[in-house]
Amino acid sequence: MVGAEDVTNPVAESTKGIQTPPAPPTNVTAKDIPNDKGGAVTISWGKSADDGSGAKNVTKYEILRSTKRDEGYEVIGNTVAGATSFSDNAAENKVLYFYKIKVLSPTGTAESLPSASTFAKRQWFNLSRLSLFILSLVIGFAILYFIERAKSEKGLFIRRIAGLEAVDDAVGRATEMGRKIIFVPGIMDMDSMQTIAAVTILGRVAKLAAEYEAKLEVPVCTSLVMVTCREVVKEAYLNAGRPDVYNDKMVYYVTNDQFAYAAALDGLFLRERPAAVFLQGQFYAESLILAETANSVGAIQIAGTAMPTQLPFFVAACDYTLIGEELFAASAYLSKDPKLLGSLKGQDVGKFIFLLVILIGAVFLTLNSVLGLNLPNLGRLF
Amino acid sequence: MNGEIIGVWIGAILTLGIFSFLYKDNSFYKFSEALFVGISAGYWFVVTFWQYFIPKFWDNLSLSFHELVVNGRIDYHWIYLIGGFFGVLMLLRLVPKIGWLSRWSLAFIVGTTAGLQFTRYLESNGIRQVVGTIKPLVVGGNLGTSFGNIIIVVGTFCGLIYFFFSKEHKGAFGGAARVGVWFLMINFGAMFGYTVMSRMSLLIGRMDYLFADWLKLIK
Amino acid sequence: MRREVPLVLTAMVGITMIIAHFIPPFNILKDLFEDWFFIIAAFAIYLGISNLILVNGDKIYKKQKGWPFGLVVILGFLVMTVIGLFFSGGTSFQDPGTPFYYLYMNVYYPLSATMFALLAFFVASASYRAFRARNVEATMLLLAAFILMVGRVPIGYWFSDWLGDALGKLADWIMDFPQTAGQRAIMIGIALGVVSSALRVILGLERTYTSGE
Amino acid sequence: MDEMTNREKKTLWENLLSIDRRIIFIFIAIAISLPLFFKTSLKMPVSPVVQGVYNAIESLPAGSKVLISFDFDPGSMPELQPMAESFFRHCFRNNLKVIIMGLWPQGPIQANIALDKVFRELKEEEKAVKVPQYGIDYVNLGFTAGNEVVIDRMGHDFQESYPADARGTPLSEIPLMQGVRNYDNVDLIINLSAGYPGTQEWVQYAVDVFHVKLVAGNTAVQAPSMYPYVQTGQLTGVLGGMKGGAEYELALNRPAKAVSYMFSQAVAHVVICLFIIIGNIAFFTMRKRKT
Repeated sequence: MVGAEDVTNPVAESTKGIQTPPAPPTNVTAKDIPNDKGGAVTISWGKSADDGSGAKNVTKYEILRSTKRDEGYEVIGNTVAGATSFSDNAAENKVLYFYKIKVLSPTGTAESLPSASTFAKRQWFNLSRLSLFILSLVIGFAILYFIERAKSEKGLFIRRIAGLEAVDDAVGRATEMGRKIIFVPGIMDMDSMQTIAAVTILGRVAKLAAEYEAKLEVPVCTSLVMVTCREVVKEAYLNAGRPDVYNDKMVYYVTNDQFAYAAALDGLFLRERPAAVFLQGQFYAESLILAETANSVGAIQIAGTAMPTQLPFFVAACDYTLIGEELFAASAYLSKDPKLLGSLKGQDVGKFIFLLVILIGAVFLTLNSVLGLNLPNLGRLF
Repeated sequence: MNGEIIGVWIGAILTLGIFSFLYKDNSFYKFSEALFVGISAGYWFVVTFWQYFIPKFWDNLSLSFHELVVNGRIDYHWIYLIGGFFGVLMLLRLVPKIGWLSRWSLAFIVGTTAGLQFTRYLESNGIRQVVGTIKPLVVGGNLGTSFGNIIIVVGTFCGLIYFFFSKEHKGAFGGAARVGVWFLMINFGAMFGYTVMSRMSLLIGRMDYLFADWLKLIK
Repeated sequence: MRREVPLVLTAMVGITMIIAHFIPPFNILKDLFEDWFFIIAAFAIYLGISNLILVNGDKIYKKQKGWPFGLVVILGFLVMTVIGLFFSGGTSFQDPGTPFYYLYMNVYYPLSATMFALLAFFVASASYRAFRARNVEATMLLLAAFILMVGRVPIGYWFSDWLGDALGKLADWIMDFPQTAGQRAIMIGIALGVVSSALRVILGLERTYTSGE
Repeated sequence: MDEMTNREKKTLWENLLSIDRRIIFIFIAIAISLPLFFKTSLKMPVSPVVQGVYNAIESLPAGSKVLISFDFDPGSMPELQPMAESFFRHCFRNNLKVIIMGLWPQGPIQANIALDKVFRELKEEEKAVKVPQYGIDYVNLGFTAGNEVVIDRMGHDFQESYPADARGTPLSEIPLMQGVRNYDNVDLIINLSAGYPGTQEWVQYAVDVFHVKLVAGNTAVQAPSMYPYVQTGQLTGVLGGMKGGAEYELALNRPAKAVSYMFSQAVAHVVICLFIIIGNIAFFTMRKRKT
């Protein structure tokens, strides 16, 4: 070990024998790491005066720990020269610890004074997320409030969303032409809210398809989505009074693979020439592969995603695109259920809060910059 | 011919098979597509088995089993049995009479997703973006930065107005929403144009594979 | 039982996950639930695979149009699975030199990369068709895309070299400012959309997927 | 007669308004393929971030040790492989010692592919120059699982993550690795990255903690999010996508794959732009006729 260090530090050769130890690290402090589930302490110190250059140049620091102030120190880890902090992840909760830092150099070692005692503890609330917590409550309650109010209130206004107005036409057109409707619920699994939103939209589309007697086909990318879509479509046909028409074959699994799924769908589009294609959910690069091929067979395409990177391609290639938030609003919009529509109004309250924060925050900073005032930076609140 | 050369030939032929789709649907493409679907389904099945089923389920349970048999202790890894229980409920779909039990697993999954993404999105998509938008509209002596900041604040503000559902887009509100749509359009156009380069890189990569690795026409 | 259990389960799990974000000791549950999700998915993949084999087997059995391709699907699946599970060294199945790796590099990868590369063609055909100056909005879309396309490759530099690479700088400016502004509006909207639909799911208002008879 | 030509003209514009997409496909295929056959040198400014990468390597004295981490897989080959080759060319030209590793399973294999190519060039072009020797001029440590934890451990001791190289030789028996304990004994780290773990992790765990000097090559999609690190100096330079790779080749005065790829890029972009222009001219001509 020592030999290897000698090789890397030619200076050591010339100073051998002098053996003055390096200056010890200073100011050792130990603190519990806040907002965690406990079990960790962060230790920091001031560098040895010999850290950086010279014959006594520090090679590394060792971190020592004990439960008594003056004895029983054990090495619990080490860091390279230049470091000034270490995190002890093996501390037991509610046990008092003292820490020392030992400095190592080619000419000898030195130990710092022990730190003040500290102990790791578990926090019951993550204070760094307090603002998020308050905001969650405010927006959550706004949504709940408007859901409640919508039950009694009549004629809640919701603006027109063109892509959703077109759903009826698309299903109707498929019926007239006697061609299929293909619904693609994205390529992600049920651990994405976008997939869940897509599946609820599928429920509304399937109900329409059942009523119009249009043929519906749902090729999917994962097993869990297949199971969920089957439940939803079956339920929709039942609600439309057509359980006889439903068949498990309407919803089938293709493959978990992104591009193999795209290859299969491309083939399907060309062979079936569907009248309408729904691309709803979470998409990645395959978005344009699907949209361009469906476009080439003349299908009406209604797309919707909350993937900002893929929206441009849907906007360019599809007839209608639900942009981000509109995807999540779609099921409420299509259901016309007052309670669900009320939740949309609750979302607007959230937007209003954000707009207000942006506006006031920007005005404050502008006044600070122009008039030299000292108004608070609202961004720091979060 | 060694394995490597055969491999390049297989790869090149399948590459051409996929490209043939650009002209029209044909048997060559259908073959490549079918092979791709089969191979990829197998690929993900194997990956799921070795990287999820084994480490997350099997290894955890064998650990518990080992503890029980060797030390006679019941350790906490048994809790992974609950995951397995939900998994088995899922498979009950294959038994029509009790298939409805799989809804319990679905309910668990949907609940987890909703809870996790609630805070995750509010934090990273909501708060972080709002904080990033709070900028001074006038920065003393720096016209470029001032103009850029104004664009960011106005653009984000108007863009958000477009997303209001419960207020009709009329009058000044409608005007702001329209400006918002312009910003959305610039965003879409710019992202589209920005991505073209990396998409071309992909095709260049394939062409290079065909001309250099396979046909050896270029070095 | 059929109706209530799923509703209660969704609500309980959902609320626990939200709380876990604020109460550190609950983090253990968060990790655990995520692991359970993977376990459920690992079990569920058998449903998908059996469906895939059923659909294609049916095609072959009934000699439907294109049945030989159904055979290719099943054979492809079997070859990859058998080799991956039994002949490629267990958990190190993806290491170079295994038969699984050979199939990955010479069959799976070329197919995947080529499908991905089709985008180069589709980007071209989509931009030709979509980027028409029909109205103000479409013109904005067109201009932004055009400037970025020209500004990010050397042609932009050749055209505007005498202006100090003005096109390249304009492209960067669009990305940094108006593009970012539009993106932010979309992202903030999405955050609220997710919050609202997550709440609807947890409250059981939107329960199309778990409430059948 | 006049009527005839008029009608023909009309159909011409109509055709241009809805060109069969397969015609566009053919043009794109040609635009991408043809330039690959020409050895061309493009005129392009070398941006400061790329110059930063070049300078960082160029300023190292002969014999300095460079650690290159290959954190990508074949999916990003078109963008990152030319950069990898250029890095090797640059390092061997300046007689630098190269230590190769990977946080992605297939990374070190990509390194071998690139080395193979660079050595073949060396043999063909500069017969006088000796080909670098394994174990003396370069070494491939291979892949180790653990993502950013590997970066952190190597800050203490390489042997914690890599007891032996990819061929199974213990590090202590490799001449190049004599005296190399951790990042302190390495003069520069180069990271080729296509995602996670990658440049961001190298910055957070190696630069911020162990104060190493880092340059990176990134995919075009990832590069913009790395620019902030360059501004703060945590990253000495970054090559973004094919364009960054091409600029580096030009800085190196050794145009290769990325430069010729860039030619394809430029031609393809021109073709797309021309089609957009044609579409718009046709659109406005038709609209004028109608009104």
